[in-house]
Amino acid sequence: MTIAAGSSETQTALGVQQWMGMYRQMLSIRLFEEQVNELYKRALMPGLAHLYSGEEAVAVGICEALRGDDYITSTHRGHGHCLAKGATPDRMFAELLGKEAGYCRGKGGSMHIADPKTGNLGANAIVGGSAGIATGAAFSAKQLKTGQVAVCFFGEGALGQGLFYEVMNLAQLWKLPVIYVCENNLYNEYTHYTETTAGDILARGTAFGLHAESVDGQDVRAVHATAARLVERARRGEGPALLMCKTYRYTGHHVGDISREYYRSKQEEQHWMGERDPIKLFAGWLLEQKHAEKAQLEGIYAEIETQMKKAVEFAVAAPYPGLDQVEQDIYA
Amino acid sequence: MTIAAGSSETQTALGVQQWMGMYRQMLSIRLFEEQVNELYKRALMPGLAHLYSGEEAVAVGICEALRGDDYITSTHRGHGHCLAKGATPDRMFAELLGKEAGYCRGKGGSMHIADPKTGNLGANAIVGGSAGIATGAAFSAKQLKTGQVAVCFFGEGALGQGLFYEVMNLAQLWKLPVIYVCENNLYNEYTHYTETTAGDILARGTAFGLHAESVDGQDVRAVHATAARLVERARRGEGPALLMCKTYRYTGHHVGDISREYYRSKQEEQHWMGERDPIKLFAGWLLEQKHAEKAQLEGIYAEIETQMKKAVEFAVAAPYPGLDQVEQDIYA
Amino acid sequence: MPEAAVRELTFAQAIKEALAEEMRRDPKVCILGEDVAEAGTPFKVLSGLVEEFGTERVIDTPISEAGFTGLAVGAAMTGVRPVVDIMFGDFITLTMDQMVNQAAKVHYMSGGTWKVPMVMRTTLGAARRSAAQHSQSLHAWFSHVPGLKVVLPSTPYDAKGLLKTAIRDENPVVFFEDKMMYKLKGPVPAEEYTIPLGLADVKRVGRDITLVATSSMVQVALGAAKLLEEAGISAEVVDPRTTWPLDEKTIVESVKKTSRAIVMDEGYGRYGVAAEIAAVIAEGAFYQLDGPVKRMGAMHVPIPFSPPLEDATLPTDRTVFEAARALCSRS
Amino acid sequence: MPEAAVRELTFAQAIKEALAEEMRRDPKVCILGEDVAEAGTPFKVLSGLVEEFGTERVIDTPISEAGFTGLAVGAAMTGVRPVVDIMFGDFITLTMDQMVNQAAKVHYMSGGTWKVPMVMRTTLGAARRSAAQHSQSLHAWFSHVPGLKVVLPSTPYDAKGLLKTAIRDENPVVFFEDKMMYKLKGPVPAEEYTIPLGLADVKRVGRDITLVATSSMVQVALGAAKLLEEAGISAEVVDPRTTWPLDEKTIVESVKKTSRAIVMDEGYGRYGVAAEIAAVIAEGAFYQLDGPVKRMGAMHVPIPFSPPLEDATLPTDRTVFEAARALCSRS
Ligand SMILES: Cc1ncc(C[n+]2csc(CCOP(=O)(O)OP(=O)(O)O)c2C)c(N)n1
Ligand SMILES: Cc1ncc(C[n+]2csc(CCOP(=O)(O)OP(=O)(O)O)c2C)c(N)n1
Ligand SMILES: [Mg+2]
Ligand SMILES: [Mg+2]
Repeated sequence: MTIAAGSSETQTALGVQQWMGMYRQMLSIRLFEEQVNELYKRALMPGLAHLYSGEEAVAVGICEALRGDDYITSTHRGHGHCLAKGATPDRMFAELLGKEAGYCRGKGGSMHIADPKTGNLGANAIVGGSAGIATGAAFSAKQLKTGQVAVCFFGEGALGQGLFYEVMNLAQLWKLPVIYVCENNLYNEYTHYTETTAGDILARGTAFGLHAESVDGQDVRAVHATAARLVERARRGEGPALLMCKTYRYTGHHVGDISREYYRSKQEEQHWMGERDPIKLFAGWLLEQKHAEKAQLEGIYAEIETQMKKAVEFAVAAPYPGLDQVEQDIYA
Repeated sequence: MTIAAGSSETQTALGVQQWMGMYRQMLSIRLFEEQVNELYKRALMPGLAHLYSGEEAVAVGICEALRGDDYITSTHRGHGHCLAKGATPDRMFAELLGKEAGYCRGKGGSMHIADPKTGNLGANAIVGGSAGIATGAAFSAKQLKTGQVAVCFFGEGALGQGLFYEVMNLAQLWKLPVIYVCENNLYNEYTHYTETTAGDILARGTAFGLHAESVDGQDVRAVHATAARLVERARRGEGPALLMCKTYRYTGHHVGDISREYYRSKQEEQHWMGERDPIKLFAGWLLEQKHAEKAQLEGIYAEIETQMKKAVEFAVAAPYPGLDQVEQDIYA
Repeated sequence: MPEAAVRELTFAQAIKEALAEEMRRDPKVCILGEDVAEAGTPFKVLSGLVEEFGTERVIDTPISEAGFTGLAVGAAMTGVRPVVDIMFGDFITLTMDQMVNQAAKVHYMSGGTWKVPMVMRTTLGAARRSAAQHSQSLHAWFSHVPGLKVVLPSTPYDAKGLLKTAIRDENPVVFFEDKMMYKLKGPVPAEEYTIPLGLADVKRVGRDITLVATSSMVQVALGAAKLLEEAGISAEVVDPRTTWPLDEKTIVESVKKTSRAIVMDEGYGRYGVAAEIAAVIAEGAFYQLDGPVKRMGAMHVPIPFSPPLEDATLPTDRTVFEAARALCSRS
Repeated sequence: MPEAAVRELTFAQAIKEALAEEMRRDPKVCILGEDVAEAGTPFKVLSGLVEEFGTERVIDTPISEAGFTGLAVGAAMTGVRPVVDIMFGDFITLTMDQMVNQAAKVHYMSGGTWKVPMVMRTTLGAARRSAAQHSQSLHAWFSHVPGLKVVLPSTPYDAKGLLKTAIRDENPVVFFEDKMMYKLKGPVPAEEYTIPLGLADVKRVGRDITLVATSSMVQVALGAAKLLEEAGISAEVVDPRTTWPLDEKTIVESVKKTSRAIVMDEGYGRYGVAAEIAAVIAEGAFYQLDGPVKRMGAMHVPIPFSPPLEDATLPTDRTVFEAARALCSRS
């Protein structure tokens, strides 16, 4: 097996079908986000959204290493995690538009997609806010002996939140099956993470006794192999881990963040998009390995594009919840 | 110079007068706390108090390395810090009894002694609650270029508070002159710290880029030498440090915690009191070095004992604040 | 309170019994907090539970209020029923994000798909000479937040029945215990019972004035009622027991009958629980009120340490008696 | 608002101007917060300040609300005058311990020896389609806490004058800005002025009903007043401007004159600011009130994302108009 440039990780040997599934997932996320941007530009989307484009290998590589009943928590930049864990685009779009057919009946929106059926404990609009929830899901897994694992996705900005250190300590003390996945895309909103993050990120995990490592977040095979190892380790009761994925967001902090040159250069963006695109890199490998033909990949693209457009149409046409919904679901 | 057992630290060479001053301070703290316990037993003290006995070398060793205008923040177990930074026993006792003559006019009590004149930003009854305040004082020192340093005293239990990690990060990013002094006395209330603290304490500082080291907290000369080095480093603008002092509290978590055998053994207590008493160790060294004679030390003891009794009498006799004080000082 | 009850328990024992019974009934119930296991909390409320249920279900935590509260939210979502112990109510400050932005909103934001069946037990009340950071009664904050329920028991009987209900509730419930009340004794039947959330209890029937009192203030109200009795004034004491859900009907009906009201609550004097209840009464019994609703409770000051000052911040039987008598003689 | 004012500024510009003026006046004033420097905050309120004052005084922080708020408390005690920026009011949850157990109590607990002259600027208000964790108006919590002052400006003029006063105040002041109001324009004189904290402003004089409205609700109240005018009802609009100190006198005097009142506030409907003000009115104007005080504001629900649902949680000119008309016709 060829090792992708920039990754020293031993790759997992998966079947072609699984590789192709991952490819589809990554592409789905990318095309989903493109539609979100369109909806924003067409002024059809209420509020803002934080696109995951560029980071697809992280969500897909990790979620592919999880069981259906394993848990995830997600972030404000959460569409990718939700899709990778099994959400369907139509109900996602419906949620983004505030429609009754959405995952949260329209009450959550872009930053709060949640779905018990796919183990999605919810995206969270409080930076770092879900670290406790993910740790608690791992606590349940241990307490109820279900063998489940929980993954907490978070941006490197969440390293600023004290809660994160409190729960890493708890997770390590109690050997909870939780993986803290840091998506280091270099920016906290409009500020480079080096201006907000002293010391060493991995050391912030090892200081609490966690197993910690980093991986090239643009290489889905490396992400997957590392995640698979950490997830199995956690499942065996060997405790939590911190995994830092080095990645990049292609577009603005949110869809409205168009002029970015005051905080990052066009060259930097072009470098990542041109040289480090996770989908292109993976496609290249698939072709090279003869797991797929070019035409086949093109077919997949067209297929997903159509699917996304249909999903958008569904969501646009779907009705809003009735006004009686305002006072429903406050209490269970 | 002889090195005290258990310490590998190069000792600072101080004059006899300074050594004797430190000895007096340590003894003052010990005898102060004994009076506090008496007041409790005589049912003269409102509420509870957390005694510092056993930990004197930490407060004295550190504060001796500070300038008068340097800042400290203290904890629920704060009498030692306040005295070492220059508080006088009479006004301390008055505060503990809720009297108008106290440092806080009786409004603060044992856990809130504060005094601008000695740079004491206040003891704090929220575990870890003063980490932000100490860091902020260091921020002012840097911002206003005063050359001051801030010391944040805290028990190892405060390592559980996320705030601590947030401010270490800030302090390191901005190279603030603050020393975080962890008084590791092995217990968070009634729970051994190893049950609450995963990983490695010093690594929790170095992960954020702080200089971190530990010292024998029963050896006042070692504490002082280390503190002097870290304080000067901070004053030079080289940034914050984490200093862990290994120490022990002789009595209960508070004066009412009498039966302790369910969480720690009598032998353990006896070991520390017998073999590791900071005052005895220091006295032994003073005698050995011929800095003092036995009779002289006995004289000091008698003198301080008298002073403490007088201070208690002053406080007991002092009047309570008038009831109009209830609504004073809410706003400046 | 049932007439037949003979067994007496302290408030602390009632709490512990509720926990023990619920933990026996449902193996998913567990307790998390600082020094809850061998120490049984500093107030000794939980002593003995770890012996029966083990350290896997009575779990000592680090001093990480935000962390273990957040953990409890996630645990509650995924099948465990955690009861979190926050030693002093003053420390809820550290849990506000997890309770308010997470626990309270998860069910709503997820369109009703996830639930957070957790209980936070914590304390309120001054008068322990513990000063401003260990004496607050901050239940107004949680009462303000839709998605949370807030319980304020005032007797051992209520404490047990309400805590059992809280543990069985499918929502995050915050349960405030008055630290000064732990030793208070009262009848608690040996038989199983629960008390629904949202049902006020008329602790004393009266004609001339309604004293609406929560938690620590209930005993003060009852004391004042006795003094009033001697002065020929018949006071009704209504204990809402839960600030959310709030049993407005019982409160308003009482005031419609008596036409005068004092609302007593130990939270800070302004923008607190007493304001809401006073507003509810002023609106609901507008045409029956003979005089303005009076609010009494803690003064609007940080709690001072000094005993005479601290005592001055709280209403007493006597000050309430006098306020009530003045109200009754006015009209 | 002075008649002579001709210059118009937006609410955001007024805030920035207040900060710039105070930073010029006093070199100890500095700003701390997430993305406050080059980005000028996501709302662009601070754009340009870093260019004038440099990164030593306009300081980007990590995403550590508790940490930099705590740091500000200590900095304020020791000679700096920090203005802390909490991007969304929903995140004050993370700062409660530092604000309530520390900032609010330092002066009192230290017997008046230490002071905490800091300002926290943050936001409130829904209607931005930002869902339950980015839409709350949590000012009631801080209003409940003695030791804090709470400011709720509703016009560019008030924003500037009150912020300047807040920065000069020797106490911790929390300053809530309505996110939806940043683009609102209004007259702001070029000359230096300040507005004292604790002085309500009668935004419109009327005879028949008093609308007490805070922050975002002031514009709604003024809109309703216009509709009422057309219906022959003269509404007075009173804006308390600060919930603490609270100008009870102006509020109560107005209601004594009009004998009817609606209190409007965007916080959650129960146990909020409106309850306190309603209770103050019901007590202070008891003998003049013709009908019960009505409370209007955000519904007592988490803020839903879906636009029609979110809109339904808030009062509008029309719903207030109707409530007011009903009140006025009743008696
Ligand atoms: C507690 C909190 N503080 C601030 C914000 C505002 N905010 C939203 S996203 C963001 C930056 C997050 O950066 P990072 O965690 O790296 O995630 P990324 O956007 O890069 O994926 C900030 C500051 C928030 N949502 N929550
Ligand atoms: C935030 C907070 N949580 C809990 C407490 C209750 N409490 C007071 S002291 C203490 C233990 C502190 O242990 P440590 O920090 O090691 O200090 P030590 O008492 O050993 O000096 C606890 C849990 C508190 N005061 N503040
Ligand atoms: Mg980022
Ligand atoms: Mg300790």
